[in-house]
Amino acid sequence: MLLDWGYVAIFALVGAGMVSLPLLIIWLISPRSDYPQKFETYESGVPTIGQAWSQFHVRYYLFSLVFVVFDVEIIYLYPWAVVARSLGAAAFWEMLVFLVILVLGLAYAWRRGALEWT
Amino acid sequence: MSGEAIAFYVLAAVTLGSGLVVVTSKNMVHSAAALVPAFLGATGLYILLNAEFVAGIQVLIYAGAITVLILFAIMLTEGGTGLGSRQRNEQAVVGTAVAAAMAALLIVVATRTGWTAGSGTLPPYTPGAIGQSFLRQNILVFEGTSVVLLISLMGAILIARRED
Amino acid sequence: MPGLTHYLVVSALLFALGIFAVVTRRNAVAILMGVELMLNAANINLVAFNKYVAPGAMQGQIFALIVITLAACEAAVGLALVLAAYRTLETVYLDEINVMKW
Amino acid sequence: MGWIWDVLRAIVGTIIIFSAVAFIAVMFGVLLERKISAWMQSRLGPKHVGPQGLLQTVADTIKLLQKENIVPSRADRLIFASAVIVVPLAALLDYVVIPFGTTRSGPLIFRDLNIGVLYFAATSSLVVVGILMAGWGSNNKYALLGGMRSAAQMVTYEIPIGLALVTVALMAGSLSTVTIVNGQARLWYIVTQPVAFLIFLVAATAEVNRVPFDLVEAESELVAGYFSEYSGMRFALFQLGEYGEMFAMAAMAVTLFLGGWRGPVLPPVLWFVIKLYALIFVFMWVRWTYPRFRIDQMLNFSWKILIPVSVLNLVVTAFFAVVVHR
Repeated sequence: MLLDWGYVAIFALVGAGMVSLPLLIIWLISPRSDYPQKFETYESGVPTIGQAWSQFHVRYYLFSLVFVVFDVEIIYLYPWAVVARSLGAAAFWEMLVFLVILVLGLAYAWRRGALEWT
Repeated sequence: MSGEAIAFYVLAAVTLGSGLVVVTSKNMVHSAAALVPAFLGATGLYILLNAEFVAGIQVLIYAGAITVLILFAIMLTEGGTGLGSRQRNEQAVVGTAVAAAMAALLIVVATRTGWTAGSGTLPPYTPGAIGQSFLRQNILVFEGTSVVLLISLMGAILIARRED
Repeated sequence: MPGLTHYLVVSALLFALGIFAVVTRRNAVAILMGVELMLNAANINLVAFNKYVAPGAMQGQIFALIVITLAACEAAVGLALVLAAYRTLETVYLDEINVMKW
Repeated sequence: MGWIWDVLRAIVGTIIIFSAVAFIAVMFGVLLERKISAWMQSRLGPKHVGPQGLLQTVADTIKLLQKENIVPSRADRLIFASAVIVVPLAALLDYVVIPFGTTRSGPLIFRDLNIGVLYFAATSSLVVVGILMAGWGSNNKYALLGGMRSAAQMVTYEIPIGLALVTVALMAGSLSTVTIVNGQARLWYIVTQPVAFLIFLVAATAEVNRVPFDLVEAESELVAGYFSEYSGMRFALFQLGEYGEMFAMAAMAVTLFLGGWRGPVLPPVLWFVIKLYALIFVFMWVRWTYPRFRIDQMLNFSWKILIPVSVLNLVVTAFFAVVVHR
């Protein structure tokens, strides 16, 4: 099993190298100009006002919040899916209870308007 | 040195090094971005400990979901970097002392205790074994987590929503 | 070959880093990041004990999964609190949040 | 000295997969996209470089290599530079678990991981972090808005993808992709799981930010979304990430629902490629058929239709697979 992940580690390392290779090439061969306007932030040709790093609306947070909870619910479904068929009907009912509670959460978020992009 | 030992030291260095960036960087977004290699390093350690299912979950939840949540929260407050304000309070000395004392204590405990090596072997296929365990012995825990998730979802929506 | 103690030492150092962030940071989000590091340290311990002390049972890994679940819940609720506090008090710096009621 | 052999095999495998993705999937994919869109609009498309314009993207890549290396002066250099590595790398990591075919000595796959499907979900979730980093690091209003929207969209559509993966894992009783393909020896899962297949395809389209879910890089409002500030080779690397992710999603759909490399007469690898390009054609067809969603429609569609339907589909599947059939 460790051998599998050794392969994956080499894949990631060699892959990072191969992705950086074009960056190294452009660092070596690309022309350089000394023309400050070129390094301005692109804003349709208008001079940039202020930083882009400004405050965002809370709705982004609400969506990612519901996402995190559902993502966590799904991680419990993976081990269940692997063994469910060998365990039989009990596994189905256990999962049904779990999923019903999950759907309750979705219904609550829906009713409270956390899923509206207002 | 065996391959496993090299992997261990590299992963430990990655985890602790990025952890150091997380706690010391003045730029909040750099801190949050450094969380990703810290979590991935810990993932590697789980794999060395033959817990590949936990490792997969670690990447999916920590690196893929919690980091996004934290990045969103940073961008929703103060609009990003936090470079404009002081990030450290006056307790730097105390903090270092407390952290060092805690580390020393834990390391002493970890090295002095004679851990008894258990018998038995790890099951080769962890997702299956975890599923068995969840649906047989730990069924209450399994259903309990869904209730915990439901309550935290409701609570978080209640708190985060604009009152209007 | 790294043994149990090696993993415990790494986890202890990671835990100490987390404590350092919690004690010295002013920003509530940064403190939450410190807490995440501490939970990760706990998870490394749990999985290491699973392998070296009780390899027959899966309890360590099960518990690590539950810690990850609770960490996600904690992050969701904690950050929601930070956002709520930011909305009413207009700060995320904990030493400036000094009212119990507004 | 057995380990040197393993390391060499891994390195060679990586180089083959990366080059194949870069040349066959991305370069040829971009050309195909331009040719197909031209065909659908009764145009000719690229025609002058090479026979029938076949070398157009090669020429484009060479051009991009010579471009000036521009980092905006207001950008956060570190984050700006690392995002460009994170996005394509996370997309390419998906290919570890995709079985391309089979030979006499076993399936043709980089590594058949025990947690294959979960690994796929985990690596593709890393793309989101890279996109947020790109949007934030550019310090450009269009890029940041595009990055935030992109992240909101991608995380939303990760849930239906996860549920579809769980449904297939339940059918096969395993998370390993090779076992899943072997489970389709008699019947492809698209026959028993048409709903899950549709959900996966729709969610995959959204996950790779393609039309009709391309509002994060809506040219008319957001310039180019999160990679507005990236030019030259960096832009090409984002294209690599985007097309790489699209081909990975299509390849995963083939593996999960269309029987992977299975098929009569023709060699397995050829079958895999035929199915893969059929799905890619569907992606491109959809692009020229549907208008763009609004962001609220896009999010509603996932939360209020796709996710309830996929939960229901999972329950029905589980009932038949676990209770009725055993």
